[in-house]
Parts: sequence; structure tokens; C-alpha cells
Amino acid sequence: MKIKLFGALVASSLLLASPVMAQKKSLVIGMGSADAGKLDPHLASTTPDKGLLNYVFNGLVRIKPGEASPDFIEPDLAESWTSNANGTEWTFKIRAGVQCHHNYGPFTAEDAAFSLKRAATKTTSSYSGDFASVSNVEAVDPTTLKITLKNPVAGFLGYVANINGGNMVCKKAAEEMGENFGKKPIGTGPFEFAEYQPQQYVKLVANKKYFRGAPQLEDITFRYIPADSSRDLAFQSGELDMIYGKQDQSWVDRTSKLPGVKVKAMEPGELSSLYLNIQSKPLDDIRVRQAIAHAIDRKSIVQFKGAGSSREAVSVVPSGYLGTDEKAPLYEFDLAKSKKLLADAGYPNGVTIKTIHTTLTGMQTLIEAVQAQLKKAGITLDIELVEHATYHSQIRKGLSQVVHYQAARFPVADVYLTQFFDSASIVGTPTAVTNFTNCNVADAEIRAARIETDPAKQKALWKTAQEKLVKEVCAVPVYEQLQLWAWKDNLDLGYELHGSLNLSPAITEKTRFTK
Amino acid sequence: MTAFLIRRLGFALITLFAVLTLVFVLVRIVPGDPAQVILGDQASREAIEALRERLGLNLPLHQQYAVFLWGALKGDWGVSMISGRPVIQEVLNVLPWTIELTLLSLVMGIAVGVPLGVAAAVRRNRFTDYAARIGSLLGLSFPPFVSALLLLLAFAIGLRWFPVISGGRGSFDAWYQSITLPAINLGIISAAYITRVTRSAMLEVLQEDYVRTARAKGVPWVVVVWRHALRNALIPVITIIGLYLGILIGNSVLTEIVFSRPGLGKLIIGALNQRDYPMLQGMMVIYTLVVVVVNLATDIAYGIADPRVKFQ
Amino acid sequence: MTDTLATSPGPSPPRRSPALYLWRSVLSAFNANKTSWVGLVIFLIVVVLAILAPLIAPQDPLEQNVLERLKPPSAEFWFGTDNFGRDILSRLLVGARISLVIGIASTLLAMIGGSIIGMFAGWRGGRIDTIIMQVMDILLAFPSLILGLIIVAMLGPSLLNIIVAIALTSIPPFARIARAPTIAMKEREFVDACRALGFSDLRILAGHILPNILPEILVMGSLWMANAIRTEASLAFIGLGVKPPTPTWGGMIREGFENILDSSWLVLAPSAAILIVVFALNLLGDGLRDAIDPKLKGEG
Amino acid sequence: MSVESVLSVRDLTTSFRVDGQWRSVVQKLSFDVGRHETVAIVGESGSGKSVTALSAMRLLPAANSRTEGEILFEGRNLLALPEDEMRSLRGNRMAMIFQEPMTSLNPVLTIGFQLAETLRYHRGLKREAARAETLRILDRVRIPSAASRIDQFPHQMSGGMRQRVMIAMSLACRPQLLIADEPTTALDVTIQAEVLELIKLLQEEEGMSVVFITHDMGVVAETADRVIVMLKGRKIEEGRTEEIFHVPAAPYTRALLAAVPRLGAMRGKPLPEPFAIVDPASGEPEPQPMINLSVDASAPPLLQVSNLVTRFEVRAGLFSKVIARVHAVENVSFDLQPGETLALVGESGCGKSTTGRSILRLLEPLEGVVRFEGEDIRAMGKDALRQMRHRMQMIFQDPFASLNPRKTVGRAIAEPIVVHGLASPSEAEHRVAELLRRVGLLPEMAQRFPHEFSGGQRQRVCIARALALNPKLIVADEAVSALDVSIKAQVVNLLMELQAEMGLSYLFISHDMAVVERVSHRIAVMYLGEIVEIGPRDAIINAPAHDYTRKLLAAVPVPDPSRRSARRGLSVTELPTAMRPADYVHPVREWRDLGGGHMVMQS
Repeated sequence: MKIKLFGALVASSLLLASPVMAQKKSLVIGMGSADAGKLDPHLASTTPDKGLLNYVFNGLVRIKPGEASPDFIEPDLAESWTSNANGTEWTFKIRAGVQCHHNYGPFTAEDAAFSLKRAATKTTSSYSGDFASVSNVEAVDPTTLKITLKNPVAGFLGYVANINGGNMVCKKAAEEMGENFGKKPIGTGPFEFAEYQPQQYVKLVANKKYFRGAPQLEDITFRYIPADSSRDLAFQSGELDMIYGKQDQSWVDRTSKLPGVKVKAMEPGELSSLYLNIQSKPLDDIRVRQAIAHAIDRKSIVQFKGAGSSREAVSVVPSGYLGTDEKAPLYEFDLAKSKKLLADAGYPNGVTIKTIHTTLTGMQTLIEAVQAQLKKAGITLDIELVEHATYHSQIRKGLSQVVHYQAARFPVADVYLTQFFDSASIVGTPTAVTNFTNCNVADAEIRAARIETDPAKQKALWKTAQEKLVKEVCAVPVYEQLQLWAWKDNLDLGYELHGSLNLSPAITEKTRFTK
Repeated sequence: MTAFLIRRLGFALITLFAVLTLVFVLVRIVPGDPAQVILGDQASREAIEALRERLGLNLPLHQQYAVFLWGALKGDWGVSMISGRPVIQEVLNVLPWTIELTLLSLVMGIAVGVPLGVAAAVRRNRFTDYAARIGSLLGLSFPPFVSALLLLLAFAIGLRWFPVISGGRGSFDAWYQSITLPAINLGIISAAYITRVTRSAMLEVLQEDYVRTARAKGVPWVVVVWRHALRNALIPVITIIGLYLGILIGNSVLTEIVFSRPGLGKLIIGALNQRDYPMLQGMMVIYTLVVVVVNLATDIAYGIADPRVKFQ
Repeated sequence: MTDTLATSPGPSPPRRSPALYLWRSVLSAFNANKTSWVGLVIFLIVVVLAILAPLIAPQDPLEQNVLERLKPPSAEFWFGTDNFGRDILSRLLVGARISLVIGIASTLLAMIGGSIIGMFAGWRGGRIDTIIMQVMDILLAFPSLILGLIIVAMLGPSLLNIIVAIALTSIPPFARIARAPTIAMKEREFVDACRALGFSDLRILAGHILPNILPEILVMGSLWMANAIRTEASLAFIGLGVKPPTPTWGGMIREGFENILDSSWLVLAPSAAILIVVFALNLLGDGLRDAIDPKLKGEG
Repeated sequence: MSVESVLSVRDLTTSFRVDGQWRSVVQKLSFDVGRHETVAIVGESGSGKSVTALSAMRLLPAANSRTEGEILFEGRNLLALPEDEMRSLRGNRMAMIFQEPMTSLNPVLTIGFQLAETLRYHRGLKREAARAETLRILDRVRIPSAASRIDQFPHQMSGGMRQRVMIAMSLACRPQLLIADEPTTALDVTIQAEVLELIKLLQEEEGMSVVFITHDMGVVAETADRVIVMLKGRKIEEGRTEEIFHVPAAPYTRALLAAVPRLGAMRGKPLPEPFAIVDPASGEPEPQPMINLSVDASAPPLLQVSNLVTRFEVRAGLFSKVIARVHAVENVSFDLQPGETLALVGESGCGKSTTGRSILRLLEPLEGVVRFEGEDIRAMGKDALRQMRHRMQMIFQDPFASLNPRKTVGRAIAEPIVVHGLASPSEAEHRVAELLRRVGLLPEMAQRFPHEFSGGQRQRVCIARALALNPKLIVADEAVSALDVSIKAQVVNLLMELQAEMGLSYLFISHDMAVVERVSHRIAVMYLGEIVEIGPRDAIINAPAHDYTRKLLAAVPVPDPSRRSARRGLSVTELPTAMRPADYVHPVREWRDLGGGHMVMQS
């Protein structure tokens, strides 16, 4: 009996290991989270959910797959678009004959209008703030959509691209399902939602009627595997074709050595910054904030994080964005100065500041490194570790004196500046986004730049805003983390991957296995 | 027997009731107003009041309690604050996974632990005994997540006998492929416990007069050990299995994480981390139910094994 | 045949204190099962290392050195360095203190609480006993790790809270182990004799019953201390450990686990440390238990 | 010896390894057992008699015991047989009965299974045949309604029935030799008599040889053809039973026999008298001090018990309803004079111990009045009761169990003195020395722990502790029952000396009629919770009026082979219990006064 069972084990394991199989048609992606969150594109806020939904939804426009810069904007559901001279009126020509998933009918300007309105509504969207300037959305006819803005918006096309609120949902489905839309998201993308297994995976199948042509892959299984090691092992054993990497140079080094594997550190870089609540003691004293800024050694942080996957922060806005001051006057690393500032501020024996922090590994290692650096200047950073979702809710309640936040946004300086530094975005207020600092020093410049139509003047305003914020030490930018992914080299993405604004590589209709 | 069962069930109900009350109180003694916790420090007064009203927190405490109990009775455990799905559905989704894993590992533990424990006791202070004791101690000393990873490295990566991701369903093949390693990982722990208990129970029983009687009757040693002694030694073993099933379920949390397996453990960790109160309440009820059922099963097994127990 | 002087136990020291007697019986228990010695010696070595940790640690356990991060074991860093370039050996030594403090403190708490509950229940008997022990059984059967998780999550992960959580989860086994012999003792005639002599209940419990069940409780203590150290590691693994940068073994395993495929020494060193201590404690307790178990006496 | 011997033991030496040292427990023992013969091996604890039996059966643990010499059974040396062949002999050609019927049967297997097992292994019977044969054997050992009992578990049977099952099991294959190791020691006298009778009868029917191991000279006199006396692992004397009893050669044998209480030896003596003690080394009698144990009948009684009732409730069912009560003590009344000994006798479960404990309020009685020196004990509060306990003390059966193993005896004795504030710790030390000396121990022994004392010494320590508070009344609950005969006599004598010296009153609870006859002024016989007869000792022993008293006395084995009692017939008694239904109303009893304080219940 025992022998028989053992035999069966061996036999089946041989079967498993055998490299038979015809052309592979199923893609399995391993994501680093415990379970799916809200699978509604207008509510989803986490990297895993956004990445997944990217395969299901389109925007009016899109950034060319593989790229992460608005320079590469190209038509998506809209075939073409025009705007008036000062950019307050936009007219989109909607592609005809696009079908919604699961037979929810054709996608028309009506759907697009509905979708944008939905994204602009606070109760149905996390991104309503992005559409604050939109005064009217109107489906002129089934193929014509007209958007009226209260004022010109820098990089407006980015808001109707296939990311966040720009994702186009199908009206009939969204109305029909209401709150339950997240249980069965209906879009127009190359893959449609098929199945959700709690704590296990979401399965997508090819949308044969995809307007760019039926996808080469038959299905995508998006697996949730929170333990990095388990994910790596499953990738190594061939159960996963593509994985979200551990955000760590050592992972890059090890994974690139595996045979038949591609590793990519892709754009955009997520800027890791410490946001200091300038109303809390002792951070209300600018000298304390300056002391913190002087105590951070960005060079050694990059060394720590690995040069291949990270780079030094350049400003309070990530590098490469439209309007980023690539040479912002950040405080240089100077422990002596730091200590002196502390002493001047009346803290010769150092200070203790508190942060509520996520247990997300990559971020936790960084804050521990920061903790050690601050310690040398006599600043004690008290870290209270909480789970990632708790962290997100806690910091939005203004409970954390220092917030370590790591983020990438649509690559226009305005987005970052507005969300993190405009006083309207201060957490706890009705219009709250992610201003954890209570700073308002750059309000004037940020708001002026937003409606400035002259690109040069606009850039100058942004530059001034960044300078002010740096000087005031509302935030201490630390470094930028690139997105690490690995996949089997028999997987042909169908495009050259440089980056992805969703932080997950796009899977398109052209993506296929070469063997 | 019927009276016994009714009494045990009555006790189970009382226990459940007590746990529900405890949960109710716990949620209310956690610092801060739930509405405040949910909405945050800087939420406006009206927002908090509105939420309090919606959550029924403005009612007098006894009314809240009644509402809570009534809901619990009806099986309405509320909706998860995080996923927005009904708690009961979330729990039932993963419950079979945890039960299947725990039971299988228990079976493995018994299959390995009982014979090993008997062998060790019979050959006390000889090689078998030392090997069984040291082996079982090692089994108890290993942090379960480390042993889980070692198993993965050896059998999933090295030998490629099993998949890394344990989530197979549908066919028997997929099922055993996915459950074997996690069950072994947990089984090591239960086998270690059971070996130890069996050994010491057997050592005790082998000293008993009736074992000597059996030998004096000329019953073969094998029969003396396996029928006369083991039947008696099983009684404490059953108790221990019942009591330590809790430890198994606890350890299954870690096993689930490493083997990427759905289960109660992952659910409760999420609920804890995110202060998902409705979910926590539901989970506590489920755990209590499991414990009560296990206790009942233990009692019945005990009664079957020991004719002296009269189910009173 | 004068019974009165018949059995003289030979020359004996003029005055022997009970403490000496206890010590001698402990010694003989150790000798009866040599593996206990091994366990004790290993455990004591770890305790001494932990006490001396600040003196003997080769590096500052909190000192980060980015240039030296994730170095495999070498002459300079015997056990390698971690993700932050901290010396693992030093962290291991200092971490031993936390692990041991958690283990010892929580076990002591559980031992005291459990013994009081168990003895009280056993002594009072009847319904009170039934109710208390049913509650204990439920608690015992309740997944202790989950219980610990809930308590720590509710109270917040501080050293004290972790100790309290682990202690609470280990009270039931001590209550059980204290109750059974209390009942057995209660039936023994010397307790009746004490009552006939007019002793109060407290005096009988504390003065007569406790010393008799203490060895068993202590042995159990060593076994549960092992469990407590493991539970700390499990809590830390889930992320509810002592705050960073304080090194704890569980926390080190958690950190190491993230890097296990690149730098296995990160996880191996603390795992081995836990394994060794837990194994030593189990060896110690197991051996002693065998030796003091009166039912197994006379056999070796 | 005889060519006909079934068992020949030659130079048997059995040793155990203790702390790595080999210690021989049986030394160079040789004896024979002839066909159809009953040989008794007698000796006190530690004499090696049981080890001899286990050596012959080869049932000693191999790991730490060693058996040398020769044991010839049916011509084969058992010590040289392979284990397999030995196993086929055990339970088949040679069988054994053990002392404890309560623990010698497997609690989780039915008696039918345990019996049939023997038949299946040795006689190769199939299931059905084995069952039929089992039934037949159960009938043969006179188990009533065997057919319904065959599927019972041991715990459902009484001690006597279990011992019958053990006997049935050992006789199932009609062995040549039966070794009975104290088979009746744990049984009550009436049951003992029946079981002895049964063994005797079966021996005759089967024609087997019996080795009877016992400490009870009465049992020896009743059963044995030949006697072997053992002491400390050696044979002291061997001979025909009559010879041993009437002309014992060895001084030790003489001492042993002198210490054996003989029922009826006190006929005509109104007051208790100490045992005559013979020195085991020389065999000469030791002089015993004359003590006067007269009682002042006119003094006010020290203890008055009237209508004492103690019951235990038996609960069951859904709501733990009381379904029955054990009427452990029912309507018990008696007086006790200062300096008097009242013996409470009866078989297990008759309520004699419960009576003692109820009087001391170690158990709470339900009804009745207990007056001690005129004060109502049941009305006392906690503190008054504690004070009262200075003056009434208790001595228990098991001197080991009644001493805390982790306290020196000095502390054990001093503790009550200190706790009750009778003396300062340093004064207490003097008092301890004095008490130890008084009970015949050395003051230096105060530093020792209980396990360093022998059983008799421990009981002396217990007496010293009871005396520490200067009591007036001592309740002695089977105080000498667990002691070896010679020690028993000494402790009884000590109790009497103390009584004469300190004017103590004893409530002497015992099942041993012969000892009771020695120590008591008066006797109360208890049966099912009630006193059925009470009166002066001489009257009760020599002119019993109640049927039960007569039966009890008749069952006591007489240590005199010439008075071997006539066949009593094979009755089967099961001791009834005092468990009654919840609605049971106790009947009103009538008493008859036989004069001189001799009262008997009319049933």
C-alpha cells in the first residue's frame, strides 16, 4: 500500500516535471498581496488591484504599452481628440464597434460620459478630486464626447488615460450592479473578468472581441501570494510566469542569475519621502525639521537599496515628471549641522518623533535605515508597525507625526504637488488627499501653475513651489524606487518595456509565449 | 447518553453566548469610539454622530447588546469593513480549507505518533526511545514557518514533487498535490505531540497490574502491548489530541501563509490588522464553534474508549 | 524486633534543611535522566551569553552599515550581516535577552496564575471546579496563537503586552496540571490530618499541597517556556513582534525570511538559536518529568 | 525432596538494580511443592515472598532484575526456557492470582473477552467455543447469572466478583500449579472466607498444587499443608502447618506467632490488655508493663453522639437531579467515657470511617447531635471548631499518606503547636523531642523526612503529631491495619500505654476483629450505615446477638490449624451498598436491651 502510494507520487511528479505541452496560452502572474481588494477601477487604490484592472479596462487615450511618460499618449477608446486654444473644451471621437465584456453591448460616448461622471463622484470613486475642474461631460452623439473644464488643467489627457479615474466602465453594467461592480468589473480591455477565488486568485479570460484583435493568450491567472519567498519559489518552480519582485537589490541580483528569466527595473520611480507634520511638536520648529533633513544620507540609502533598482531623490516631486526641478536645493547630509540645529532649537539631548508605519517589507527596511541615520543625529524615531491597510487609514487620520510615503503619480508635477502639498489636500478635511504635513507655503504657486497656459511660466511656478517646500522642510525626499518585475523569457510581452504607470507591466493582445 | 449530549450542547450554547458577550465587550473597551476609530481623529463632529447613529452606537448599551445578539442568532454577522462582503460568506469560503488541512495533519500525526510512541515506550531508554524522543522534540522545537520553507525547498523546488502554491481543487490529483506538503508541515507538530503523549501514557499503562495479568495469562507480548495496554493508553491520548487541536489550528496560520493557501488564519490576521470588527466577531464565533465541537467530539471519543465514563 | 530503631538510615549530617533535601532530590532527578543535564547546560550557557551580551557582542547590534549589508558569514562577521549591515551574531546575543525575558516572564506569570486557578478549583471542587475547568478547557482548546494575536493586536505590540498575551494563553495548561494533583492530594490522608489539626485552608494549600505539586509545575514550566519562545517568534513572524530596531529572534527570522533565498544565513542563525534553546528546554523538562513522575519510579 | 514435586525451586536468588547497584531480594531460596499440595509462603513486607512468585512466573522486568538458580516445573528449568515456551506455560500449565482484583483486570475490556483470551491462546478455541467455555468457567467459580455478566466490564463488578473472575481466568486451562499472591488481602472478611473456600474446593476438583503467598497467619492456618517462613529474602523455617504453629523452631517464627491476635483470646477479661511481645532474635518473651485501663463509668461522657446522619447525594440526568442517596451514616448514637476505647467495626462501606469523620466534622453531617465535653460540635463556628480540634485528633490508616512527604517529621509535629499558638517555635522544638521520645522514637529523628522511616515508625510519628495538641479523644481510623503483624502489636501496645498515661479516649475504627478484641472496652458493629449491635467487648465477641455480628465473627480466620473451620458451604455474598432511592424513608428501628449496655437492633 505504502509502496503503491509512493509510486503514484513519483509518477505524478514526473508528469509534472515533464516539459511537454504545446504552445502555452495561459499566463500566471504572482502578486505580492494577501487577497484582492476592491476590483472597481474607480475605487482601487493598491498596486495589485490597479495592475490587474489595467488588463480589463481602457481609457479614452492610453500611454503606449511599455512607456510611463505622457509623451507617449496615443488613442485608445477615442480615435482622435481636439481642444480649444486655452484647453478648457475637449472633444473626443469615440471608436465605433467596441464591445463591452460579457455581452453588455457596444461602448459609446454615453458610456464614456457615464464613466467620467462616476469617476468624479465622491461616493463611487477615490479619484473624484482629479476631476474637480471638470464642469461638464456630455455625449453629443454615440461617437462624440465633449468635456468642458472650469479652467485649463495641466496634462489633462492624463486624467482620461487608462489609469485610475480614466478607466472607462460600461454604463449598463455599472448601473445594474451598483455597489457590486467590484465583484464583476465590466470593461472593454483585452481580458475580461472570469472568476475570483478568495485569498487565491482572480482569473481573466481573453476578450475575443477586443477591438485591437483577439489576444494571443487565452487567460491570465492573477495569484495572490503575500510571502515574497513563496512567490519566488513558485516562480522558480515554474508555477508562475511573471512575478512582482521584492523591492530589493539582492532580489534583483539573485533572480537575474536564474536561467531563462528576465528581470526589469522599470519606470516610474516611486518617490520615498518623509512628510513632517509641521503643526506637531517638536516638528513645528523648522530647525528640528532642518535637522532631520540634514541627518538623512541619501547616497548611502541608495547604496543600501541597490543602485540598479533605486536612485537618489532630486526634489519633493519625483524625477522625470513634467515640471520636476531636477536640481532642487535639497539639504545636504551634515550631521554636525543637524546636531547644532537641534541644540539651537532647544533639544541638545535630541528629540523623539513618532511614525506609524506599514509592515510592507521594502518600506520597512527603508524606515529602519532612516531610523538608524536619524539616531546618529540624536533624533529618535519611534516606529509603530501596523499592517499596510491600517497604515493607510491611520495616516489619513493624521495620527502619524512623520509619514513615510512612497508613491508615483501621473507624471506631471501638478498632481504630486496638489496631492501632497496643497492645503486643500490636508488629511482630515473634506477635500483631503494626502497632504500629511499641514503645509500651505506653496499654495499660491501650485494653484497658479495649474491654470497657467504658458509652459515656461508654468514650469517656473512649479520650480518656485518646490524650492519653497524644500526650504520649509515640509517633506524630506529620500530616494526613488523603481518597479521590479521578473518573467520567463519565453514570454513575449509584445512591446519594449520601459515602464508602466500602473506599476505593473501591461499585458496586451500581443503578449504571447514563444514556446 | 442523550442527557449527556443535551447537557454538552447546553454548555456549548452557554460558551457561545459567553464568547459573544466577550466580543461585544472587547470591541467596546478598545480605546476610542468605534465611530471615531473608523472615521479618524480629525473627522467632523457631524460625521461621527452620523456614523454612530448608523452603527447603532447611540442606543443604550443593553439595547445595542440585544441588537448584536439578535443579529448573531440570525446568522447576520454583518459585512466586512474592508472587502464589503458579508462576514459569513468570507468565513465559509475558507473554512473548508482550514478544516481539511487540520484534520489531515491530525490523521498524519496519529498514524505516525501512536506507533512511534508505543515503540518508544516498549523500548524505553533504548535507541528507538531516544530516536523517537529527540525526533519529537525537534518537531516541537522547529518554528513552523521555517520547516514549511524547508519542505518547499526540498520537495517543491528540489524534487519537484509538489507545487509551491497550495490551492489545488477539483481533481484528487490536484487536491493531494496541494495539501500534502502543508499537511506534512502541520503533521510534524501533531505527530511530535502525539508521540510524546502516547509514550508517557504507555509507560504508565505498562506498569499497571492488568498488563502483568495479561502476561501471566500467557498472552503474546505483541497483543499485550497493542490490545491490552494501548487501549488504555489511548484515553489520555484522546484528551490531549482534543486539547491540542487548538495549537494545530494556530500553527495552521503560519502554514497557510508560507504555502499560499487560503484559510481562516489569513482571514483573521487581516481582520486584526485592519481592525475589521464585524469580521473579528464572526471569526471569534467560528473559532468558538470549532472548539466546542472539538470538545464534544473528544468527550464522545473518550466515552467510547473508556467504558467507565458514563456520560454524566 | 524493636521497630523503633530498626531502620537507621546510617550516618547523616547533623542538620539537614528542607532546601538541601529539595536540592538533593533535584540532583537525583537530573541523574536519573542524563539528557536533562544536557538540556540544562545548554540553557544555562544561553542565559549566561544573554546576560553578558553587551560585553561580548562583537559589534553594536543596532549599528547599521550599508556597505557591509548581507555579508555571508566571515571571520569578521561570524554569522554574517543582515539587510542593514548589522552584525547577526551581536543581534543574536542581544536578542537572546528579549526572547528569554519573554519566555521566562510569561511562563512565570502563567505558572503563578495557572497554579492559583488550578489549585483553587481542585480544592473547592463541585460546581465551581466544573465551571472553572470548563472555561480553562475552552481556553486551552482555543488556538493559542490566535488568542495571542488578538490580545497583542488589541493592546498593541509592546514587550509587556506580548508577555501578557503569551502568559494568558498558557494559563490553562498550568491550571490543569495544578488541579489534578490538588484533587489527588485532597484525598490523601495528610490533608485530612491537617484539617483535623485545625489548619486553615490557605495554610494547607500553600504550606502542604503547593510544595508537593511544585516540581511538576516547574517541569511543565520549562516545557512551556519553550513554547513561549516559539510563540514570540510566530507573533513576530506575523508582524506583531517587539518594535524595531530592538533585536528579537522572532523579528530576525521575519527579516531573514524575506531574504531567505538570497541570504539564507539571515534566517538560519536565529532559527538555530530558537531551535537550540527550545530543544534544550524540552530536553530538560522532558527528562525531569520522566524522573519525577512517581508512576514511572522504580523502573530506571 | 519428593519425587512427586510439581515445582522445585533450587538456590533461587533474585536481585534488582537500584541506582546502578544490584541488591538481592531473594537469597538462595529452595523449596518444593508436591502434587496436590498447598504450600504457604508467609512473611512480613520485604521478606521477598511476592518476588519469589514473580520469579517463578518470570514476570519480573528483564531490564533491571536478575534471577539465578533453578526453578524446575514439570521437569524443565523455567529460568532457561525461551520466552515463547515460557509464555505457552503461563496461564496454561501454571497460573497466578494477584492481590488487587481492582487493578488486575483490564478496565477497557469485558471480562468475557479477558477470559476467553486465555482459552484462545492456549487451547486454540474459536470465538464461539471460547465463549461457551467461558460461561462454563464463570459458573464454576460461582458467579451468579454468569450469562449476563460475561459482557460486563470490571468496574461494573464488586471486588469479590473480580477476584472470582481472576480465579476463573487462572483456572481456565486447568493448570498444574496455581500461585496465589495475597489473593484475599484486599477483600472483606466474609468475602475472604468465601474466596478461600472456593480456591480450596477448586483445588480438590482439579487436583492442582497451590502456592499461597500471604502475611496472614490465620489464612495460613486455614489453607496450607506446609508452611515456609521467610524473612528478608531468606527461608527461616519450613515445615508442616501443625508443626509450625504448635512447635515453631525459629525465634522469628515464635515472635511472629506471638504477635498474631487470636480471636477469643481475651475471653473473660473485662479490660483491654497489651500483646505479649517476643523478641525475634532470641525467641524469648519481652516483659510488658502492666497497665490499668479501667474506666470510670460514673464520669460524664466525653463524647455523646446521638442520631447522627450523613448522606451523600448521587446526581444524574439533564439537571443533575438527585436520583439516589448513599446513607453512609444513619441514626448512629453512642457515648464514649473518658479513658474508654469504643471500637467501631464492620466491613467496607458500612459507614464506620464516615462516622469518625462526621464526628470531627471533616465531613458535614446532615442531622444529629455530637457533644464533646457537653458542647455541641455541629453548632460551632469555624474558629470554635478549630479550637475544639485541639482536643480531638485523628490517626489514619496509611501513615505514609498522612504525612507530608516534603516536611521533616519535626516540622510536621511542631506545626500544629505553632499554628495554634501553644508554644513559640523554640519551645515547640523541645516539645517535639519530648513527643518523639514518648512514642518510642529518638528526638534526633525530627530532622528526617517521612520516607526515611519504616511504616511502624511513621505511624508513631502520626501518633506524636496527634498528641501534640494534648487531645482528649483520638479517632483511630484503621490505624494499625496497614502494618505488619509484629509492628501492629507494638503500635497497639503504645496506644494502650498512652491511654493509661494520659487518660485518652479512643474511637477505634477497624475491620480487624482480633485486634479490636485486644484494644476495646466496648464494640459497636456497623452494617449499611447503622449500628446493629453495641455493647461490652466480651459480650459482643462471645455472645453476639445480631446475625450479622455472628457472620462477621465466624468469617475471621483462626490462626490455629487444629481449629480449621468446617466447610461453610459455597455461598456467594455481595456486599450490599447503602445506596437508596431519593425518596427512601428510613424505617424506625426497634432495639432490644440484653443488659450490661448490650443492645441489639431488631431486624
